[in-house]
Amino acid sequence: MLALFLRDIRLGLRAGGGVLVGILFFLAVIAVVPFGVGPDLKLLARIGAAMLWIGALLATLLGLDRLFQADRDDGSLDILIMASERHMLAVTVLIKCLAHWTTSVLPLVIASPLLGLFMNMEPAAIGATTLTLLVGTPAITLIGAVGAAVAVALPRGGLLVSVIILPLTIPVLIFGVSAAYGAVEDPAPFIAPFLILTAITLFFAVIGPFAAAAALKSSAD
Amino acid sequence: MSETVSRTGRWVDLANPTKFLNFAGAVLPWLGVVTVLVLLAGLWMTVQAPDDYQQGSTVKIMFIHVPFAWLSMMCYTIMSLSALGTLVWRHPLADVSAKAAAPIGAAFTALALITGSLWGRPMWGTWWVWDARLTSVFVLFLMYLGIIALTRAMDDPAKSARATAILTLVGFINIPIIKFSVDWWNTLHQPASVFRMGGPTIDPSLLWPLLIMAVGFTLLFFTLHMMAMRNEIWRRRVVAMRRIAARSAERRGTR
Amino acid sequence: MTAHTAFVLASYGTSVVVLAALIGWIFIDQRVQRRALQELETRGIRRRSEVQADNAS
Amino acid sequence: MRLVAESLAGARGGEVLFSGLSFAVASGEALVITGPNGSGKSTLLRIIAGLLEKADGGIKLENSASGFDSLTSACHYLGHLNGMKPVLSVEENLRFWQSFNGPGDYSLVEALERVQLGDIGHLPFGYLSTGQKRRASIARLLVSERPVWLLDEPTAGLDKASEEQFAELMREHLAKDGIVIAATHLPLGLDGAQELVMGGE
Repeated sequence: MLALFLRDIRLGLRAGGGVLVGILFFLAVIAVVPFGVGPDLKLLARIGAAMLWIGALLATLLGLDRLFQADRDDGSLDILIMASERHMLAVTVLIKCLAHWTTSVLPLVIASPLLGLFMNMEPAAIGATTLTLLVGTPAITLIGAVGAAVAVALPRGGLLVSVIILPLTIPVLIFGVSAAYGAVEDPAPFIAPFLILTAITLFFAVIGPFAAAAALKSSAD
Repeated sequence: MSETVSRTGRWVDLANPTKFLNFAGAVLPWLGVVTVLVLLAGLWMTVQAPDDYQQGSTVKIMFIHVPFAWLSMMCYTIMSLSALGTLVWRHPLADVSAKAAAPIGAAFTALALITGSLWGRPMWGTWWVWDARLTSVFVLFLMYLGIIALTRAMDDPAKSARATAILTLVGFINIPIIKFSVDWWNTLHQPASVFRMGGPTIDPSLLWPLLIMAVGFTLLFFTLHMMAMRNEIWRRRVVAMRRIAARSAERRGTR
Repeated sequence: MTAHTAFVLASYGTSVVVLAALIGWIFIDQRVQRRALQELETRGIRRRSEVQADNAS
Repeated sequence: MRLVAESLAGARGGEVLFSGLSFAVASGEALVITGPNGSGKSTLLRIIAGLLEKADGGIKLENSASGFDSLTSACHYLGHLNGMKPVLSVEENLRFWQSFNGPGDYSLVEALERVQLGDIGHLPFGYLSTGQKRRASIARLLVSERPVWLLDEPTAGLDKASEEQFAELMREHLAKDGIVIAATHLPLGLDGAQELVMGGE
């Protein structure tokens, strides 16, 4: 299992700067916002957390369609499925998700404090947003794994994966953003939405891999 | 007359990667030593320089911020020239030069943004504003990252070279925008004080350390660029030799 | 004044860190490529131009 | 150990390709599946591998060796695709499959030697020629132990010398009480193999 994790990390880092594209997309989305809403620093500070979350959400969806398709294209997926008695397929999926998150989403989380400065956010808001992103983005990857597994057999599944997943990620977005705001605005609570966010991630860490594994098994032809 | 001929002859010689490697091997140690010496002198002068009566000690950030900003634009200009070299003259080293310069340019641009931000915080009271100069430099940073992503995305350097060159040239529009943004738009960023018509407006006690630091960082850029180019040539040789290895093993296998 | 000094030190510090990372990366890359070249050469693989030069001499 | 199929039926895309197929292969025996394109050779192999649902009938492994409780876990499957990553070196690819699928009779170095790739294991898989890729993929069968080998056109892209070496490997596997089931157009050089002609009805 560790071997699979290391292989996927190695692939993520070696194959064609996929990490860089994700960060670049995130940066570009955030850089576009001030042109859309105007460079008013107060306004930017207020919508900053939400913009960071939306940017991170879209950037996370970007590479998800390749999660299983790359393995299917070269035949590795068959062998991974056949080994399901040695290594439960759901665990294999979970490991692949973790490797994908580490190589292409964790850099986004690390870059988000810098982008927070661009949005003129307060230090507390930046810290809260980064923390919620760290806790919440694994849920997006895990939900995305289901979509990627369902669409794995489709030749042009890329856009479809995003469209399938986006509605499912709305709860993550809601609680992520409300926790980020809760840390700054006084009446709103931080702990409650943050705990719900953690619960969502843990919930999908169990449900997501099983659903994705079932979809992968039935997709083989 | 004869001198120009011999000089162009030498340039043509350098087009050969092997000649370039020899040239770089001979020049790099000296260039490195000179770079270190100039940078040390610049740092010494920076420490000695007086504080500005308006900006206090933060003016010391200028001694690195201005060279970084200048290098971020110079590096892109060099990449654009290399792009021309790839597209027009098909110079074999032009693509190597562009690919090697991109990460260095990105690093200098990032430093210009970071030091500017650290300077702006005490002076303007904010880390960042979306004004013309800052935004255009940020766009330059994104351009660098995009070019790096494009050069890494394709396996075959010959294929990626032309695509990268075209992208680089299109992005060059940004450079004059950065340069003149402080004059065209009324922004928070102060206008140029060194390279301007009618001489610098800056006090000599601050100008000299700035100039030395600028020369030092420019030398640093050229040293790093040459090293990165050499690495890139080596990397391509490794790829070529591996392909030969696979093919020669095949021939031995059939025999 | 002390607050300003912190900003100056921070900007010089990040510059040193970023430049050190850049220089370090270039040196590591240099070592990796040199090793790879040497390894390939010890395996007896040579570039076409070198082979031709050998044949000519 | 015996692999037994009883009135097996396979379908693809709703269309039944074959039905009423029965055969038995004991350990040390080989089964060569031949037949025209579209007769369901690949489908049959994928059903045995557990990658496709059978339409009807039954297939099971009797008296299987210890550690291989179900049919799927006892199978090596070599399909049209090689299951290797082009950016990783041959050794990295094989080491991954070895640690994922468990160890076998051959160490990594020995397996590469057996398929004549000993001196280019350090190269990225993507640099290899078609035949070399196939041979690297065959090495995957050697580094992990599985009693049943399911081979779909295993010699596609191999030259005469490599074909001969591969036949030698298969004979060796059979001598160790293994089972080989291969779908092929080309003779594999296996003496005394059962032959199953598909699409003959």
